[in-house]
Amino acid sequence: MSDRLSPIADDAPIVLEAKGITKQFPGVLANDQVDLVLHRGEILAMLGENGAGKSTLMSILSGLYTPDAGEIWIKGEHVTLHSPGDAIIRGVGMVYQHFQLVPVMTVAENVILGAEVVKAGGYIDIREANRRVRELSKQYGLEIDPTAVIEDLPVGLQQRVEIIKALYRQADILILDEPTAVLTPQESNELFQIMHQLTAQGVSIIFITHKLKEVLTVADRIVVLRGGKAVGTVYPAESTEASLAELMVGRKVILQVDKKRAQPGKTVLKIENLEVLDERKHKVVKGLSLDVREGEILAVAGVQGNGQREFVEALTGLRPVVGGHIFIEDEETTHSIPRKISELDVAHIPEDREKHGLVMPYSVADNLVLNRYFHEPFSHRAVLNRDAIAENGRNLVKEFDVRTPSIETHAGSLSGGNKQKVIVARELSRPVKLLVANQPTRGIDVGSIEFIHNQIVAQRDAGVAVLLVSAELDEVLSLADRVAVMFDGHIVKTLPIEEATRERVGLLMAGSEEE
Amino acid sequence: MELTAVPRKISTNWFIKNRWLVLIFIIIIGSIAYAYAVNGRVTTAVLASTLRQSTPLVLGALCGLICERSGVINIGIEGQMLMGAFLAFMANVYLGNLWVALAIGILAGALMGLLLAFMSVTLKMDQIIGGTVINILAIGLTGYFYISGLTTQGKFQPFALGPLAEIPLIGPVFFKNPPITYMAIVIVFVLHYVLFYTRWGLRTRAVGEHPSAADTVGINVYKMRYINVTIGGMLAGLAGAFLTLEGVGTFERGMTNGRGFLALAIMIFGKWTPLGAWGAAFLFGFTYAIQTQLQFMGVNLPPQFIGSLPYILTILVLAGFVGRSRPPAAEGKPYEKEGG
Amino acid sequence: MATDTTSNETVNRTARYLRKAWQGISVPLVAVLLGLIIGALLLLVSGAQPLSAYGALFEGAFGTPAAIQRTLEKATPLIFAGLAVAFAFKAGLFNIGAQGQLLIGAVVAAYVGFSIQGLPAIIHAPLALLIGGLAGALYGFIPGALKTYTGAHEVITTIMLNYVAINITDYLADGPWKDMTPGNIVARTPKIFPSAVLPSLGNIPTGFILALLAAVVAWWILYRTTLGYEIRTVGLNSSAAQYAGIRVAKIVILSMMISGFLAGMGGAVETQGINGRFQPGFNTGIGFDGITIALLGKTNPFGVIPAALLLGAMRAGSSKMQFSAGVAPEITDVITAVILFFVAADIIVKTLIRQRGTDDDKVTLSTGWSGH
Amino acid sequence: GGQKPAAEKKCGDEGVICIGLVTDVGKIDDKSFNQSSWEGTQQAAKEVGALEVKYVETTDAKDYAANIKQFTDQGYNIIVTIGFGMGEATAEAAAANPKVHFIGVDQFQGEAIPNVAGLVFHEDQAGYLAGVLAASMSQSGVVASVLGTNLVPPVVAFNEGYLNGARSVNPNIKIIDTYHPGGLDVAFTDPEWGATTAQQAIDQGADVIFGAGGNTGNGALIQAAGNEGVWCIGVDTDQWETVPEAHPCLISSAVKLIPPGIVDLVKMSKDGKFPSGNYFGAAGLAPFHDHESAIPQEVKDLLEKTKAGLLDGSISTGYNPG
Ligand SMILES: Nc1ncnc2c1ncn2[C@@H]1O[C@H](COP(=O)(O)OP(=O)(O)OP(=O)(O)O)[C@@H](O)[C@H]1O
Ligand SMILES: Nc1ncnc2c1ncn2[C@@H]1O[C@H](COP(=O)(O)OP(=O)(O)OP(=O)(O)O)[C@@H](O)[C@H]1O
Ligand SMILES: [Mg+2]
Ligand SMILES: [Mg+2]
Repeated sequence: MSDRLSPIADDAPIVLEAKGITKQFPGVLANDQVDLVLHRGEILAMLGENGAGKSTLMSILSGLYTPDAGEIWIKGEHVTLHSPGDAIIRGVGMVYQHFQLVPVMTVAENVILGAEVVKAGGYIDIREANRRVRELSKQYGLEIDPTAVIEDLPVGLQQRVEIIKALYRQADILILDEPTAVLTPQESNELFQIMHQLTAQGVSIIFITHKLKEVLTVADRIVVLRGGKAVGTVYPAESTEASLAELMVGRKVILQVDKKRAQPGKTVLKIENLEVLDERKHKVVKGLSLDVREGEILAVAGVQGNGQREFVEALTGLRPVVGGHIFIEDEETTHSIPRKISELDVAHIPEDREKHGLVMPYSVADNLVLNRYFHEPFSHRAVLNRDAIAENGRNLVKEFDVRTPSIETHAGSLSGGNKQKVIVARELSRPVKLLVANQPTRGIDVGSIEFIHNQIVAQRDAGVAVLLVSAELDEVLSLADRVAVMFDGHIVKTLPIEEATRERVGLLMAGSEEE
Repeated sequence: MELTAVPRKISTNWFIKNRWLVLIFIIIIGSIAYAYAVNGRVTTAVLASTLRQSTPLVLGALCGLICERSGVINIGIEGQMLMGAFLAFMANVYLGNLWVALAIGILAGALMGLLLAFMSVTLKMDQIIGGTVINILAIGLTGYFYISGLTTQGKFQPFALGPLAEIPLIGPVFFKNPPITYMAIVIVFVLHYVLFYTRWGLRTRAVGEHPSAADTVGINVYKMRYINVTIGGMLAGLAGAFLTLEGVGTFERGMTNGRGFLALAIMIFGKWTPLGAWGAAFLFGFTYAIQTQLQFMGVNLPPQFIGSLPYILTILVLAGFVGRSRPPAAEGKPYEKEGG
Repeated sequence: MATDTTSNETVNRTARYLRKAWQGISVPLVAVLLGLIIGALLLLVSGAQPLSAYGALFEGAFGTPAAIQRTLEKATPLIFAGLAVAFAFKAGLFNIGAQGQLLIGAVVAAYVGFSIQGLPAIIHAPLALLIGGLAGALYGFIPGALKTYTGAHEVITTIMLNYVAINITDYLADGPWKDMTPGNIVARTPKIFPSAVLPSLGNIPTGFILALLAAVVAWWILYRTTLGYEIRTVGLNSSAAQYAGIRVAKIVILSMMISGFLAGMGGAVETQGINGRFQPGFNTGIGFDGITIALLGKTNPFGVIPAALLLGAMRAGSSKMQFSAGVAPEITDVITAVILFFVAADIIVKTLIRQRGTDDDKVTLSTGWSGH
Repeated sequence: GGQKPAAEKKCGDEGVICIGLVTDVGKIDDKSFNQSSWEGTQQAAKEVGALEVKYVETTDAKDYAANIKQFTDQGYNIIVTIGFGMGEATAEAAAANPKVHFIGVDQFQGEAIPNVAGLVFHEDQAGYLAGVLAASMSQSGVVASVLGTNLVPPVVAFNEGYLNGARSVNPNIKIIDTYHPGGLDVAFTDPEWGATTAQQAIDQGADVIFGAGGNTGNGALIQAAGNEGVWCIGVDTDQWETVPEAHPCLISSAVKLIPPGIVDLVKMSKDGKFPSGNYFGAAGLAPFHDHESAIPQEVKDLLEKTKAGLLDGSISTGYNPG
């Protein structure tokens, strides 16, 4: 996509410069003497493991955190940022990793929040605000309905709102923290186009991601953080995915999943004409049928918002089914409660790890028995066995390499990657017939992804039927034995992996008819 | 790719979504009209009583509402009301001016609001505890320092609002009242307007729903919470002042008698909106008035049965028609500006 | 890594344990001290003698065996009410209705106590207790069920049900269950039979022992059983609970019922151990005190006990304080509020005593309100 | 509260009189029966030269016995306990302390206990007179009563008397009577309810309000005072003294004279003539004060006649307890 093979932007004037930024959190030196330079019209990519300090650095540049040491220069001026407001007036706009949008408010309300244009008495003319949002979205090609309520929007559109928010404030330095983590390939591509369009208009962009491919295609320059330190600046032209991964993690990373041919056995999961409603009682799963056999990975690929979430929730008993049938082995589980399904040896890695996957105030050990606490040896006649729970915790933490100070640590204080490992450890450490994994590596660094992918493949090889749901085409293509493409609430096509080319799956995901 | 979300057409869907409320509303209006036709005097008396009894409740509910909209749970309404009532009374005794006393009652509420803000925003104390501290403190302080035998020159008296007061039924009920009752009605509408149509309201709601989102666009979360909680305290103080300066004219230990907690229930009942709270408070005041009226009519039931009516009715309405309501998402959680 | 000798490790562990224990009690101790100091200032301002007031307060609470007994008697229902509120908090429910559940328990225990004659004490007293508790549980079932099936917020329904409970019990005590002893005009139930009375063991009321037991059982259920794990999971993250296969609706109802059971037991103990009958106005305010106590005890069942003892002691000693020092009992409310403030605002206390603490024991009831 | 001992003697010594008072749940300054009992006790103490006179306020009904014990432990020999609710605790304390004299205000004695005198009143008679006065003064033919809870027998007695007294003057009179619907703990401390209920009655034509229920009733009186052409009648004590805000409407109060009753009983105790069983104190109407001239002479005459009739038994109030 990028045709800039040389660091042309280096000649452009410097719009932002950080010198010796240091930030200490209790027990962690999140940023350690970090220097950073951003040129006008440049796309600067930041890479680093989970917990390397990327978000911290960006939060400092956007005024949310105050650094312990270091200087920030914006457009030649030495500045002290006390609040995001200070950064905003200097043209720094940030799109946070966790979107900072008020879910119950409309797009326009979110855009103008904090920068409202008011009439007498503080009255907000919301029509005028809607008009300005429409104007902006036209100007930058960021199509959006200003009157839509945020919580009704897919994440891709929510992100758009974040960008419009920054543009509305006339930001010319845009910081995007893992913008593509929640986007589909199509959405990502649209975002990159937008980014190029913006840089063409003089905007400078810092862009954080864990996806090395993206870095190589869109960045003008790449800065790598490790353990809070800036460990190198490289250019796409002189880098490969492997070299970047090594720079990040500090060791060689095998990016390609290494797996043998599948040996599928008997059918474990069979779904016929499934129909499910969403929160607003709209039918979003419309006659979905598929089956998964033991010893194979069936990947459901699809643009987010085509009913995948509701489908998985229905499959695991979290959401009522309004039509069709689900069979797990010979048992019909269409209307079963989650406990029943889980007891049929169905493991579930949920999409939303904060909401479903973990009880944040619980210790790591307690979280590791979340759906098995009622079994021997974790409890006996309804009385918990603390020792067994602790031992299980110690074992799994070691086996799955969960980076935690102790098994008594609250899950909430783990980094994202480690949270995910806790869930994976829990789900894979019990007898499993069917593994349902929904977006298992979202937001996770390459090192951890490697680990989780290997685990999933190992399960398959042990004869487990794996249903992988992912919006990540790379993940789908490298893990799947068969690819089922989901569009508009049903499976439009199931392809053996040999026939699933990137282009073909991409087209199917976008809803184009074959044959 | 689908670009447009399904927009929410609030205007048209509103009636369908709230069909039960609408139905109840229609039934109530119809019944009132019928009752007025049958016995105008009693109907007027009952509705006037309804408004009177709803006044401290709605003010208390608005206090809770403005606090919670900015993300701070206030279960100390009862205590704030009590302090407002007490200090307004004392001011009335020693200064002999109702308006000054009113100001002091509001000020007392403001101070109690400030205390809650200090506890929940600055100290990041659990907000339920903060409110409980206020409740106990108010009972203790007012009980300890109340001197009996104090008398005042009197209380606010009703005045008619010109020709408006001549309208049958509505006139005597709404336009012939003492000042705090008028103030309460005005405040309901002002607060509704402010909350949903102004910059202040937008920011307040943002702070209550998603404080870090507000913070990242340069809104000072702490300041917003401090101000809103203090204003909430003022409203509670006003509710207390209503009791001593308008409702009764004198103070009595513990005279709020749980109205602060009822206000909390009314706030939830009204789904955290001023108009909703007003409706809920009105419903409540109405059941109180009806309960008295039933006794007036010599209905031969133990007063305990009639006395349970408002509460059972509330539960029924809530369970049957109103259902789930969604509180501001961030309420109850102290906002920690991480790493700040 | 662990090259220390075993004895060294034991010493270390003991030291660590002691440090932890000190961390646990230092904040409440200092909070009580600060409460008393601020109370003393108020007393001075109002022209009273703090030392003699506190002396009398202490004497009235602990000065004689009888005083201690009264303190324990006061603390007993407070422990039950505190446990009831704390237990519900653990499930993410704010039970303001302990008062109503307690009243129902009290009146029903009285009914069992006065209406059944001829049972041996070993059966009659526990039976009355149990049925009183169950009545409370049933009364707790209502808001629990309303919440799960209709979404009616428990804060509203429990407040309303408190009022209804007052009316129900008043009606029963002045109507069908009224004491018809000739000459009695008072609204109250008959005296319960001696077989239903909970005796005192020396100066220790049986009810108090039951309360301690209830605290242990509540703690054990919460932290040592699968049910407790389910309850806490629902309280902390009901989506995760659902994901883990826990039936959230069942847990919500059950938690409210256990909470109601504890409150009902509190009422029954009052009836059987202290009042000997149900009489309107005799159980006032205990349920609301339960909220204070649950919060003072940081919603931990074991924390509830010292909190209830503190309040019970102040209640027991305040009449002595008024008698000997002429100080109105309301001052103890002010002191309670200040103590609660400092216990919750432990930052202040920790700064005062230069303790670096973890945030672990900070009271947060974040799910106590919005619930599920 | 209380007075310091003057001499070296102390309570419990021979010939020393110490009087203690235990309030019902509520405060000593309740402008109602706790307060007037305390006033009577202080007066009695002065008259008999008591060494000490003190009170303890009850905050929790379960403390009745403990509060009484404060006094018996200190050797107090006369103890005044207030309210029917304390009857049982008083009887028990009396049995345990046979030498101590107990005066139980409002405590009807079903069976006489040697060292307990129940100071009781014919509230129904006072209420009856109030009813006669109300019906006589009413122009509209509608009168009302705003009452504490029906759980408290004296309140019911006042009201029943009031109803029948009013009907005796005008059989067709419309009487609006309302008890506070809350529990005992709020029924007497809810002036706001009293006020709004009074207003609701006034809006329906009531022009005489009988407020009988502690502070709840006081709220009704003050509310009535704000309405032109509405009279009000207080209760228990002469509320002209205790609720000045009600002066514009307060034509009288249905009083039970607690202070003289206590003084009498204390004196009898001193003289060794302490009665047991029920001792009826005087009950009737308080003076008209500033409204003397507003009351027509025939009404005054009627009241006198009624009073005489009640005394000699020729008029029955129609109140039938139990
Ligand atoms: N608010 C905080 N309080 C304490 N420690 C923090 C806080 N925020 C971050 N940290 C620490 O700082 C380190 C850097 O965190 P940061 O969020 O910057 O990582 P990151 O590079 O953005 O990781 P990821 O790729 O997972 O987003 C983390 O390891 C964490 O321990
Ligand atoms: N309040 C906090 N106290 C201590 N550490 C914190 C706190 N908040 C965040 N952290 C730390 O900050 C780091 C980054 O947090 P963040 O929420 O950004 O997770 P993440 O690693 O970026 O995961 P993801 O991107 O999947 O959300 C984590 O390592 C976490 O330990
Ligand atoms: Mg990050
Ligand atoms: Mg991350």
